[in-house]
Amino acid sequence: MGSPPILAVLAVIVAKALVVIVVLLTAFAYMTWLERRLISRFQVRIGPNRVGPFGLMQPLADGIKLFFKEDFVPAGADKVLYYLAPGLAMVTAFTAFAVIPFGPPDVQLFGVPLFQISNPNAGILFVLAVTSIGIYGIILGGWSSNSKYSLLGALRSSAQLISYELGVGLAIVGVVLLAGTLQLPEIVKEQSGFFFGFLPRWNIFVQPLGFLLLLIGATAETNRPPFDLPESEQELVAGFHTEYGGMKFAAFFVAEYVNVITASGVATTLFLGGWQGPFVDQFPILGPLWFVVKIFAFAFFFIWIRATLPRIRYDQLMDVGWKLLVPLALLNLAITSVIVLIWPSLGGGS
Amino acid sequence: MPIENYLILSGILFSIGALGVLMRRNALIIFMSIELMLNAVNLSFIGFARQLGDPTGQVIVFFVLVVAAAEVVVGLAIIVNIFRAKDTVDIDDIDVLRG
Amino acid sequence: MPTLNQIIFWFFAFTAVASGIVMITRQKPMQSAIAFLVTLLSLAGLYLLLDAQFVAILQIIIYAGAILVLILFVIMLLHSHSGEGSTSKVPLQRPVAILLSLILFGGSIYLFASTDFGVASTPPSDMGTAQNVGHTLFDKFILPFEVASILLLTGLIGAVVLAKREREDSSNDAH
Amino acid sequence: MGMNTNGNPVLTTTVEAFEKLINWGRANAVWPFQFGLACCAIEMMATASARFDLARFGAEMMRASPRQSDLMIVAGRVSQKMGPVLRYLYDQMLEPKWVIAMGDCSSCGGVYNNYAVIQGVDKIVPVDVYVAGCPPSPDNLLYGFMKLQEKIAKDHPLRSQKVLKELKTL
Repeated sequence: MGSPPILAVLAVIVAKALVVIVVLLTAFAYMTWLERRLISRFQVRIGPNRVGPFGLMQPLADGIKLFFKEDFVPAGADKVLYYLAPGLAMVTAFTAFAVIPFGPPDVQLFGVPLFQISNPNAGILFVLAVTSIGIYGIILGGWSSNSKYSLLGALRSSAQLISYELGVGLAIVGVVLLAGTLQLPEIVKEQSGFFFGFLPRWNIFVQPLGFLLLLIGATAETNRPPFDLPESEQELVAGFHTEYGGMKFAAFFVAEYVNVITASGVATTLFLGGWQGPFVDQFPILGPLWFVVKIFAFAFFFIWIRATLPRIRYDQLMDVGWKLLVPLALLNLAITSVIVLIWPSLGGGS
Repeated sequence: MPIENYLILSGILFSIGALGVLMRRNALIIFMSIELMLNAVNLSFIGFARQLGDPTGQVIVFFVLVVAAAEVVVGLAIIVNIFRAKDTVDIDDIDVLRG
Repeated sequence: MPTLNQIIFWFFAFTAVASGIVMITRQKPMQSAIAFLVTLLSLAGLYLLLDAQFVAILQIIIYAGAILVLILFVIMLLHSHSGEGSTSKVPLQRPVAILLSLILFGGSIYLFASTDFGVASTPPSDMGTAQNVGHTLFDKFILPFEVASILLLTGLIGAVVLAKREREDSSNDAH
Repeated sequence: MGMNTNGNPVLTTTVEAFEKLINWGRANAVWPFQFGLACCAIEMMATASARFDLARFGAEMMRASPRQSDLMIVAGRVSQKMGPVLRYLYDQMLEPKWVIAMGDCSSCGGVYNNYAVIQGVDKIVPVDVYVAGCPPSPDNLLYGFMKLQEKIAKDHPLRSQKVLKELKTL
């Protein structure tokens, strides 16, 4: 078997990326639908049900409406940055998904694993890097709009994201210590098998504290309630996207929901065994299915949290970030390192 | 690519950073110019690491990043303090050694 | 026919220099910061070309994700007051500055041109990966590493002290 | 925006199909702007909550920013001081935008027939649907909202006013 033609490899990679983008866009559309339906249910309402069966065409109607809205730039805005910001937010949201494996790496075409777009050596660090670029979308959007509400929203969100990135990073390091690698497929493989013959060997059972911290941190990083202070409508109109309407607002919307999906994907990969599930060894095609099921569980959880918890105050937000999340993550890290040191078989470190 | 290209690029970037420090009067832009100079040096370190096949150069860059982070935190705190006292970040207006 | 590596190098080199020049010439610090972001990203791309992927990712996380965001935070905090005064107190500042940096540039070019760097060695296959950098860091540089952490601690305490003293004597601008 | 189809039947049908699609999208994704001014606002909130559920029509996305909303429900009497604010916020909304005057006060001044209250919000902004009642019950508002949807569905977003006039004269 010779080396496959480079064009075929390239074609496979491009096709993979395109499929993932289309799937993510669809997932975004139906996540808005799911959120509206579920929140309606939580509030003993019915939710959108007039367009299509169960209101399934609702995202399409929203999209058409937003697409045909007036194109608008506020007076005194920095035009280049005003247009750049939503694009930046959206592109980084999609890019972060590139390293997340959604199926077994053995499924290959021309030697390219089909169920992951790219597998860089830095793995999980890539996700952190890309999300840290994603902050700029928010900051630029808030600053370039030339509005005080937008600016306040951008200030809040930049402070919030910096604070919580620390906690999330430290929570992730615990898993990395256990797996002994930064690459996500290896981390997933590390979680195969069972404890005591019945409990899946997922990191959530080894690192429950780390999982909890990641969950809180991810909620804050994606600006979801109860941490949605950058866009709290009671104080800041709509936060950093106050001056955005039409498609540019839709781009921010897409970025927010794709970020939620990516955060769910990262949490799934690190703590819930990624694509692993029953019968994946026999039928590798089931891998993506299990992955989607787990992501759906996270999405449901995020929406549930939104319907349940009230928004916290800004000083409380900072307190949770710096006085609770970071110390607990450090504690988790210390305990994990000691355990890996005295019981190397648990950790995969070389 | 021969290493000379990277070194010359690093030289250009360092000169731009130096020019920014000498020419601008806005403390924040001067700050960023200093960061640019640090980055130019980082680039030459990485270039040398590649040339010698030795990761030591990359480790040095890691330390430079740490120093830059510490410098930024303290420097920005000082700038904010100066701004609160003097209501300006133009370094030409900050020429007396008292608040 | 340039190779792919050369095309990428020239692309990133050009963006880095162009955005660097934009950075030091803009009037608004915000625009400077965005230009600096572009410089940082293109430098990260160059690091990738030089087999330093771990450092490239670190560059983005630390420089673009933390340091520059802090700078932007301060720029937004100072907002409209963060410009320059119209007149310079130092006479002939601009020409002298340009002259000095040209001298610096010429000197460094002379230095690079007159040195023989020899042939590039073929780097090991795992050059620049997290494992490789990590082993070097913790095998050879463990003491500097500890010193660096103390430096960070000092910086942390210094920033807290600088910010806290302010809060005692004027309570009006705590945010 | 305007498109001249020059009487070409194929073009006219295509444009009509597109217009139908756009109107369908707009009618089913009307995001209201929070503009509760007085007692009617309570009824407006009731319309959005469990028993009546405005969300069924895809209209529960109450946006706080005028840039992102399509429909201004003026719920309550508009005082002379509120008038300029209302007009300002209306101007900030992006086209296409609609207004529902909810209740007697915002429709014609209602019981407040005095110098302090604007006698009908249609004096400052164009109103699409008037909902009578003091205050109107949520099902009244829902009916008004459905009327607005019908009105949106009859719109011709792709054709200029001139072409429409010609069509009418034919």
